[in-house]
Amino acid sequence: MDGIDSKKLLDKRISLKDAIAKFVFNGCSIAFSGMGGEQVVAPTYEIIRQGQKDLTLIGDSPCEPADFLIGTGQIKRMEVAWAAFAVAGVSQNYRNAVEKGIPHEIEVCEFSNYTMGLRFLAGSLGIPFMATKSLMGSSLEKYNDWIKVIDDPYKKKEGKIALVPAANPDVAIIHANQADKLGNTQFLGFSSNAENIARSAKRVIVTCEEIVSTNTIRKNSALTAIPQYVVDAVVELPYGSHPWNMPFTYAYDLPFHMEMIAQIETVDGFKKWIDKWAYGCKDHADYCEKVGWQRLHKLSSVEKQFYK
Amino acid sequence: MDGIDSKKLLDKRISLKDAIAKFVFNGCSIAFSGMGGEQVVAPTYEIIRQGQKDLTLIGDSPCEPADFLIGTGQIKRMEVAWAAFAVAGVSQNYRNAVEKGIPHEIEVCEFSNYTMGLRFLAGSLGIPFMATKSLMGSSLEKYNDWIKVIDDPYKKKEGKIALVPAANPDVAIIHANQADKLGNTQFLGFSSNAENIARSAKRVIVTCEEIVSTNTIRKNSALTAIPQYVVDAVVELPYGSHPWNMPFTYAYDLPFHMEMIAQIETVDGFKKWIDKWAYGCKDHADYCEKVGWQRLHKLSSVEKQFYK
Amino acid sequence: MSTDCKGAPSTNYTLQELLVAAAAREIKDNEVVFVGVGIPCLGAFVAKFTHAPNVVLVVESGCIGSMPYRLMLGIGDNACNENAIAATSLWRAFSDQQRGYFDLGMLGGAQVDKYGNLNSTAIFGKGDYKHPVTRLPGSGGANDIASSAKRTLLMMNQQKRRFLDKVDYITSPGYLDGPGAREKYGYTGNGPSVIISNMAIFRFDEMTKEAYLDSVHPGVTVDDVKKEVSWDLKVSPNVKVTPPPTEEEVEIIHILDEKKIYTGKGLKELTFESYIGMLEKSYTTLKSMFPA
Amino acid sequence: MSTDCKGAPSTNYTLQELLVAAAAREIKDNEVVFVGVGIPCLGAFVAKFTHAPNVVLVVESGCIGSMPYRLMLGIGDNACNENAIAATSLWRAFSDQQRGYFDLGMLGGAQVDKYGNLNSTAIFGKGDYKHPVTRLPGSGGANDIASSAKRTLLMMNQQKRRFLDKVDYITSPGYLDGPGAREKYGYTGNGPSVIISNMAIFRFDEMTKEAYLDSVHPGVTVDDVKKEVSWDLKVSPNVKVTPPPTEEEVEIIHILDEKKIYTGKGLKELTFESYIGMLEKSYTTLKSMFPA
Repeated sequence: MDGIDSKKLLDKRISLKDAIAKFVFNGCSIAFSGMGGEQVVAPTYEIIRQGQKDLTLIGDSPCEPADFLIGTGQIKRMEVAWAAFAVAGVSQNYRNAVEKGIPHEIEVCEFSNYTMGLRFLAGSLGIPFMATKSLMGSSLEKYNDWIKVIDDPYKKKEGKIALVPAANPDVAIIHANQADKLGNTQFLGFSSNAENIARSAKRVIVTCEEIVSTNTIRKNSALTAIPQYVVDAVVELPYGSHPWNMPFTYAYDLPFHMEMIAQIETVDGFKKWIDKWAYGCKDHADYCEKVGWQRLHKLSSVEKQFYK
Repeated sequence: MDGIDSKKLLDKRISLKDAIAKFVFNGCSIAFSGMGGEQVVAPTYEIIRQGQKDLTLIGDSPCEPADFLIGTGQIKRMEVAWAAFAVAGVSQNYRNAVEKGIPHEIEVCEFSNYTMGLRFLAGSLGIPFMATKSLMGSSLEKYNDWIKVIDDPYKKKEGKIALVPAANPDVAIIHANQADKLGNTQFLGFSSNAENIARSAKRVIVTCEEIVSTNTIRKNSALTAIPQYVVDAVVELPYGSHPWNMPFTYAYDLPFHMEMIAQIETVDGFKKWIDKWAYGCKDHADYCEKVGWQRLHKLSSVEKQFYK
Repeated sequence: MSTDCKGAPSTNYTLQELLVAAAAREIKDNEVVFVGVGIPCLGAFVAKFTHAPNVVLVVESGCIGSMPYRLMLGIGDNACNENAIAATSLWRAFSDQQRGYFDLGMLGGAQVDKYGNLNSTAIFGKGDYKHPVTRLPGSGGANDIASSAKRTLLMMNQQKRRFLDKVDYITSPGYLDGPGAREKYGYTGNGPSVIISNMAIFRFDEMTKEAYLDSVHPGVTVDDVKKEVSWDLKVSPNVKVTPPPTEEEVEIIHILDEKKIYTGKGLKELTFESYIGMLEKSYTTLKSMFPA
Repeated sequence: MSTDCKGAPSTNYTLQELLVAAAAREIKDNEVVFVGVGIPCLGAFVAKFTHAPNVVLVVESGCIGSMPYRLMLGIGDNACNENAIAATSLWRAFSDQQRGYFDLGMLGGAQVDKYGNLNSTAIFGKGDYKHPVTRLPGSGGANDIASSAKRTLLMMNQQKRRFLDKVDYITSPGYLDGPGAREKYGYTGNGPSVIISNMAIFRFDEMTKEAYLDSVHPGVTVDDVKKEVSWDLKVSPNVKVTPPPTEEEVEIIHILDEKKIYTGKGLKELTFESYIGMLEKSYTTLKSMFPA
């Protein structure tokens, strides 16, 4: 990292390409926000274009970031709770890697969604662990040394509690509805674990549907999930979650997703998909062009009817 | 507690008198929300009227709830970080109790604002403790057995971390801007520790400036700090924080507070104050009448200019 | 143990619709229910439109009290935000569950055992955890729901290789190895209360914590079920036939899942145009059904 | 170590105004500052209106980036919400501090020692912790700020009985018993950087961690200060005179604290009418000073 503290910049706007080049490096640990919706898709394509290797993916339930970066061979290790595409289907690349070592074996360290959330919460608090009543007695505890079951020091009689360690990824990428150039970041709906994923990371890239004025932020201060002092870079990235949904902004493109899943079921099909949508697009605008602006616009307009 | 689960009621509206009578009992532990502003004042007067005894006060920085209930002899034990009246002055009743045993000695178990916040957070998570980097090496740790300093189980080399135990008060009283009859509770500004104080408690009384429709709640779902399933009773209590401020609703009545502090500096003066404002008012409406509705209205109208 | 179904039984329903209705009937009014996607989620909405109007639905992404004008297509779908009472965080929703506020959670898996332990992580086959024959998605929130929801509803495909004496991997704890095991860990929740399969409904014996056959779906026999269970299945002395969905329930299912995304093969047949049409229609229809 | 003060020095200022300006100069632009109430808080706002327009002020009640059109009368005053960048919770604000995001915290106390440890809990006198001669309010957030803000500013009354070799009770850790002590506990913050008293400014020696005299306020001698310190005070070889506030700083202080609530005896003289008048006037004046 260079000498300037990027968290103190008064204008953090930067291109997606530059943000990924600056903060995502070979061998880094990386976390992505999103829970189904609000998925960090466009930055995943950019990481594929740039080809950073040996990544440790730390996440709750990553979809494209897990499946794609496993498929391209960029992931070495995953600390996650789940990897698939929800209603659209399973993660064939995850299956290939674990079942057959294709394209190569990956280390898997498993938690649950909540306890990954607690790992990010602990990271965001600057403390080494968090206690939980989950995990105990299950096979997650059995197969994962990072889950420690201890005697509750405050209980007079026997009492057990599980501990999970803080997560502190080298870099987090957060996709949000809006942010200002200082990095103050707002979600218009749920935020899944985003506010803690950001704070747990050393470096934070916020991508957002729209860059807004700081005055807009101040007018809705209850919506600010991530304050400026957490953030290193801000990228305006409309439709950055496509084909996933973005609350209050555009609907889920389920038909697109179904087409994608059908195609990436085979190793060859996945290669073709990545050739077309990652390498075949010079940037996210090019991706949008290829999806079709009219289609994207339709997803926005159908979404807006729900808030009439 | 009776057999009906009050958290499941579809209409939790009740008078302040009935709420205090139902949920605050002799010997109970009790927590109040507020941090300077949003102070739980009117319910404190009602507890004085009803006279519940041997209370354990669990809080961060309680003002009237600590000072008054110590002065009336209703508090047996306090687990707090601070007790005073901020810019308005010190807590003479707290001083009297600790320095001279007037009206009687109280047990004091001290934490800091953050670590009380963490105790409520742990309580709200249903876990027995929370780790922190505060407290270690200070006299708080030295004089408080509930603060445990342990070896960090995740650190290979030497590493210390402090633990604080969860707080789980028998009852919490939360004063908020608005709530619906189901108990969905919203703050229009900061919420200090309210969302966790509520969740940490067995029973929760929400008092609010205004009861609103559930539709109003749904329209601003980001503002909901406490969902209905946490709450047992809802009391509409306009000016419930007076003389303290309520964000977006009324300004701090600092002159009233200065007059109060001057009077309650002596044991006799405190008795007179309580005679007039607690015993001398049959309820909170009576208190408002005595303060003067015109004065209260002025505090509201001057506040509103700030949001023009 | 399930809610009585009032209203005329449907004479024209599918198995999927029966499953939705069966899930719906596990929900009591005013309960707080942690919903996932698919059939059980559909069941929760059917409950909300029939006998449980005050049910509070919570999803993992952090929305509480959602009341969407469309089918929820995921736990992070925009639908989750719609008319929600609170839009908050994943960690907070799960924390509220761990604190004990959630009455019912809904789970599925690839394997279940007689104690209601679920596996959604890996089918070992001739391999092991690190080299399984089939790698599944993993816990997601399932372990947490199984640990902390007051009770859980399990939805399963009825196959001998899925109803096992012992699952390969316990993703989501049921009663673990039997009576007293959950208590040892001090879980917030009490464990599974029902398994709904495509052939039958199972409940758990209070003493032995073992799943027993409580009802068979219309047209299925007790022996049919026993053939698809690996352990020596206990059968209720008064085993019932699962009541079919009512006409009202079927009608609501048709409205909610117009394109049969969860209750048929609709997902595979979806075009962009038919999908947008579905969203547009759903808004109009559902808005008129929910009270303002 | 403090910011240079540009602009013409005032020739007509009070001691309180000098203290406000001294506090203001400890703040650099773009820093995140955890503010309390009183003189240091006023200092933070003076900094914002002069050399540090991009400073982010955070208060304990949970407001980040407040930009109020009035004097902040407490850490939970409505003023804190005004124009805030984020309205959140106490525990979150402090967590962000513990995570290492806050550059400066501001503290006061009844006793300080040479290692910058502060006591705001109890003066033992002939008694002890449980039976002190004077019970003080307690830590509030002070222990947390002292542990975790990157550096802290301490504001004290200069009296021999308050500047001690050892405080009765360490509410807020400074350098504890000297070099290496903070490191042992792995605090997030680096400890106190300055003590501003009504007579002088002290800084801390990087090697010994002991407070030394860095500057005396105009009209005060080094000996005057030494008389009001209990330990053998080290004095900087080039001890300075604290620069007076500039005319601009004094003017801003007059606007912000028009009724001299923090910088005079205004608190005791306040009437309801004069107080409301103060709020009304402040709104108009400050709104015009802050850029929209």
